[in-house]
Amino acid sequence: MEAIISTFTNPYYLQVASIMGVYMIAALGLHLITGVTGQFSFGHAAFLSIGAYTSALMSLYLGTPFILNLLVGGLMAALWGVLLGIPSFKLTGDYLGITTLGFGEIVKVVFINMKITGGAGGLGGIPRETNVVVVYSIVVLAIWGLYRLQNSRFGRALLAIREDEIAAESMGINPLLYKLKGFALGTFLAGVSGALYAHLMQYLNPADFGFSRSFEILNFVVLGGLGSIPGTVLGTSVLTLAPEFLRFVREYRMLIYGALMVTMMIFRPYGLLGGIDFGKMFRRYRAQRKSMKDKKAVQG
Amino acid sequence: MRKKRFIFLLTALLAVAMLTAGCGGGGEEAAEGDTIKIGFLGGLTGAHSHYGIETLKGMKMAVEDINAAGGVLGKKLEIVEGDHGSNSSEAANVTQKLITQGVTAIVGDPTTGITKSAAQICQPAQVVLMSAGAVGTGVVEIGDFIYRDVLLDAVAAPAVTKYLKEELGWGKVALVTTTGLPYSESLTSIFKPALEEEGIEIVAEQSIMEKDTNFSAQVTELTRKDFDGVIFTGYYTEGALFMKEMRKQGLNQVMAGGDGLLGKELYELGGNAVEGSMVYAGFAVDKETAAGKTAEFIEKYKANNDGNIPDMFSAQGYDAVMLLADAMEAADSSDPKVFKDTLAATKDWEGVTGTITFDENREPIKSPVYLQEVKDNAFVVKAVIPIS
Amino acid sequence: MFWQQLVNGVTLGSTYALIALGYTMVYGIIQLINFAHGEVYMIGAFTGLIMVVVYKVNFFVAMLAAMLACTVVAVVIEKVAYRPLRNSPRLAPLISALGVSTFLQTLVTLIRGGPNPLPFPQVIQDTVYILGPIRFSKVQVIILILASLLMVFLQCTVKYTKIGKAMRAASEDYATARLMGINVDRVVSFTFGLGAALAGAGGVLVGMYFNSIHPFMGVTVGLKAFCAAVVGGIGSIPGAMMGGIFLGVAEVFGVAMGFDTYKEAIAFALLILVLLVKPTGLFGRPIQRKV
Amino acid sequence: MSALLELKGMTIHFGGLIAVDNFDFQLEKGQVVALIGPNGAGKSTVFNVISGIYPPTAGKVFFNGEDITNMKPYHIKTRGIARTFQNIHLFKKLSVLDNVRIGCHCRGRTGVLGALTRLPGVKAEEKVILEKSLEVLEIVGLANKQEETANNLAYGEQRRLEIARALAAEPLLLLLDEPAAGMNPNEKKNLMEMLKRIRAMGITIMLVEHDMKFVMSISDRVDVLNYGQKIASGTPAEVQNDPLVITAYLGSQTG
Repeated sequence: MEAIISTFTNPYYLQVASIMGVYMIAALGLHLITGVTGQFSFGHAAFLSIGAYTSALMSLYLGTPFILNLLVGGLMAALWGVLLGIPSFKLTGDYLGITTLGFGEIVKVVFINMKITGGAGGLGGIPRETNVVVVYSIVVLAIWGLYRLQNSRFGRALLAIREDEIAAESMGINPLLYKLKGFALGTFLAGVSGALYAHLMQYLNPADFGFSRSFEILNFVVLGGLGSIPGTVLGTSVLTLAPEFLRFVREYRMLIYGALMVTMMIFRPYGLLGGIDFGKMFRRYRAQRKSMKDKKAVQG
Repeated sequence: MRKKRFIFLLTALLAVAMLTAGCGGGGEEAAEGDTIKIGFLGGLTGAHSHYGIETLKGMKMAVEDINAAGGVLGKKLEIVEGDHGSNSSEAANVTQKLITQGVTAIVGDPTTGITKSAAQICQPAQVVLMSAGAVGTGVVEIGDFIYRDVLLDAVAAPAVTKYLKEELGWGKVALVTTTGLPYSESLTSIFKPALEEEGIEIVAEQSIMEKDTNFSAQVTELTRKDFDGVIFTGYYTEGALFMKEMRKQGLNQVMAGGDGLLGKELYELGGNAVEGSMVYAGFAVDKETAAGKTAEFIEKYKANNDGNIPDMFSAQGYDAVMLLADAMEAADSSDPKVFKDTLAATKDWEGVTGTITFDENREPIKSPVYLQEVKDNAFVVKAVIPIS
Repeated sequence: MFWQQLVNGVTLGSTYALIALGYTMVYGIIQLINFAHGEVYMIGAFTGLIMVVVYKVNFFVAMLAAMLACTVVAVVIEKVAYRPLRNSPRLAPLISALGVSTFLQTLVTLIRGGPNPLPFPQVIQDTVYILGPIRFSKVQVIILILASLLMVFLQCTVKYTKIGKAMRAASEDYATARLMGINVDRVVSFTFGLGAALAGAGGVLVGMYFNSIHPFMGVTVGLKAFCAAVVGGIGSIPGAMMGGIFLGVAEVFGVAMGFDTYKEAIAFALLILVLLVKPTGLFGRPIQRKV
Repeated sequence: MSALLELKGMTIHFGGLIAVDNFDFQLEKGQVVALIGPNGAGKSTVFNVISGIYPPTAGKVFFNGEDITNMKPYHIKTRGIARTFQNIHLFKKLSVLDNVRIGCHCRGRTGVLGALTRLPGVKAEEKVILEKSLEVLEIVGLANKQEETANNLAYGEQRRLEIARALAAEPLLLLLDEPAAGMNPNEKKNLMEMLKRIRAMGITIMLVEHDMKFVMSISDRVDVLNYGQKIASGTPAEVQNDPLVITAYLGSQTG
């Protein structure tokens, strides 16, 4: 018993769990953009940084409540998401991907050059407000919201765009508008995640939000199973924990990490949970049980 | 088909469970025993691993020396390594892990950014953090468990500027900064008022990027300016390549900069182009001037590293451990809450990177400063500048 | 001043162009952003260094060796990490490419013993020529000549050889090319190899020019070269060349105009601008929506 | 009484190629009209212009008296034109039911907030959509396959799903692009029955089709396109005997 309690109070585990949750929120945002709507975004970290800096500056200079800062951080990221999306969404696939990547790098350079964010020296002294409870409450909220979204008229429109944009358009869906809405929601989650990150790490540096971080989040989503919420959660968990467990292999760590990425893709090109539909499995299971019951009833 | 999927799912879940179980082994409390644990925080892998590797080398040498002489308070020192792969969010995890592993102090990280985020964790956990490289502002202000043993540019740079003006007659300089590198940006912000104070005019300001190799555009911009020398606030790699480009474009001025330039790579990469360029640091690496502990350290380092000279990271890593050990001895305790106060009281402490005194703000003051120039593929002391 | 900066820009741009060609050819055929291409370029530079330092060969032999080594590496990468994913979802080979990229960076760091730069020996006595207001270094001239020769060689290969025709056919319509009896696997391997050879040459040239190479040198250069390929119009060989030079010149003039602290953003800003105005790049063919 | 759909002087160029040249066309409410012609005659292109995927180079499209030229496909859809595609464009990885539900898109209003809150109005809307979807799946005979992934359907079933998806929005005009392609005679017979039922629902149908027997037995009128130009128009019997049409299909006897 004591061991269990100490596990839950061990600051190292709490720290790792918090970071994992923070990334999960960002990954869920990217899941909506790439997994559900099918739009490539290689600059997701930029939206994290926008949310992170916005909320951190609010905490430092305005002293506004944490919840408000989270919200505004998310909204600011969404605003920039829309501003980027309006001109960019006439591009598709890799072109859109590389545009978002470029946007991410530009945002990084702008933060390096900004005075109020402390430039390259970074922004420190941010109060520690984020804890495991806050993080996982938001994770649960985000998952709940995404499930509802995906199983609605709105979510189906996003899925339609992913599957076949021309057909979606012929079904009466305005692709640009829906892509923008999906992107705004996804970047909102990224912004909230960034705000949580800022109040967890208490220090921000533009260099932490470069393209390698964007690709890291993309990895979470793709390796877990593109388009699947359980997949995104699993992918984020495995990949944020992997470095902690691979620590014993020391300098070979990244070698193994890289090789794992390749092997994973070769053996599971749709990701760990790709192609597995839990909803469908559940419905089938229910139907099966029902028919069994019926059979029994008949026999009885 | 469906069975296969289930099996796969099961394996996936099992893998996660195993990983989580493995987690349990990670953070065992250190048994209060016969060793004192000191954590190392830095990148041994990733883009900034060079600094981390060098810091750890220095730390290991210090631990060897201490343990050979009987340890601290009768106990052996032990280094617990925490590699964060040059990734800041992992760095927070690693710091937290080191603390749960029962370290009394952490030495690291060589960069200001990660030091700041680690300091936010160490301060409330009441573990001493001794950064062996963070020179940016706002580090020790985080709390009274946070220290650094670097050469404080705020003190050294003005003294060196004065020397450049008075002894070398520099009146106009070009100032080159590595954008995105906190060390360089902070040093530039110190040099600017210092230059103004001495009446040295900054005729051109250029920015370069870390890991960039092509500086032709910036140098071409300098060709139309008239100046006596270059103040270069970045690291040795870019410094060497920048000077090479200057020679290619027919500029013959030398450069001067901080201890970020101190490394054999400066003349290995720069060759003739850096001949005469100047570097200031808290310790001298040449044979004639280096004495006592510094000379011993250099010799030992060279013996272990194919005759290469140590750079500031290894030297500061060595001193960091030594400083901590001496503070523990003086306090007669390995409890960070106790020995942090004796550490703060350190005065005229002789290390391999110079003589260190912590001032009332716990900032290190090192005196004197050695201005060294590159001569025939070696650093040679040009001037010894006392710091008042 | 203007002319000098132009020379600087064209030299820088021609190294981008050499790498951009690899991206553009591969993308043209299998629509894959080969993120490991920057690492192939890095391996080229290191091979060149080993040849010069350990085997003491002259510069041209070192360059040929680097080209050969890169070709082998790229063909192996393609076989191991991309070919099994030919029919997978679009992001799978991309993630695989990122994995390869991480793997190679770490591998070279391990072999080299750290990420910090190694000096590239001065293989060619670098003399400086002065022409009016412009200063050329001999290495600069060599880079320009070799880069142009390699691009002409490439253009001829693609235009006049049998395998070149197969490449063009495969890039026009992969499935039909396969039905027409073209061994597309061989074509893809050849394309990877050819692109890698150019990147390898680029690695040695850059190593020689700047005298410094390190295991992470391929990351930003690779990204910028990819930008160059997209700006020029992906799939277009002249586009990649022009795109590379365009970006090189733009970067240099950006710095000269005082945007030096924004240098890393210049390539990306241009990329976005070009894409918004002409979504398929400067030399790309317009896409017709297929219904 | 004005026509439901009217094309005036429609011309479409692709680069130098003239795909459709000065094409006039009228469609009355309740009619079934077929557009036929050899491969590459420009039939599908006409569909793509009506449904808004390509803008015409010249000419006008009127629907229900409204000028819909240059409107976006999603706006045209809301006016009451639904279509199927020649090379099936289903949402492949989604279930059959979801495919049809997406077809109902313009009949709903739920946005992000509605989806999150699931207020009674939203639930009611979902119920209507579900009922309508099941109804059209019943019509095309796919009601027992609603949970299946679209990709797993047989070819003929996929064609029928396309029709169901188009019907889900209760369109005024249904554009069918080669609905019988790839079907066996039995399936074609079923399809014909299905189209008759759809017509009975009061939906106007315009179709492009290759199978002459199929076209002749269902259409009120047949228009013939050749190289982008209308060469004949009339009842199936008239068109069948038109010498120009015979030449276009069989090639000129004299060369």
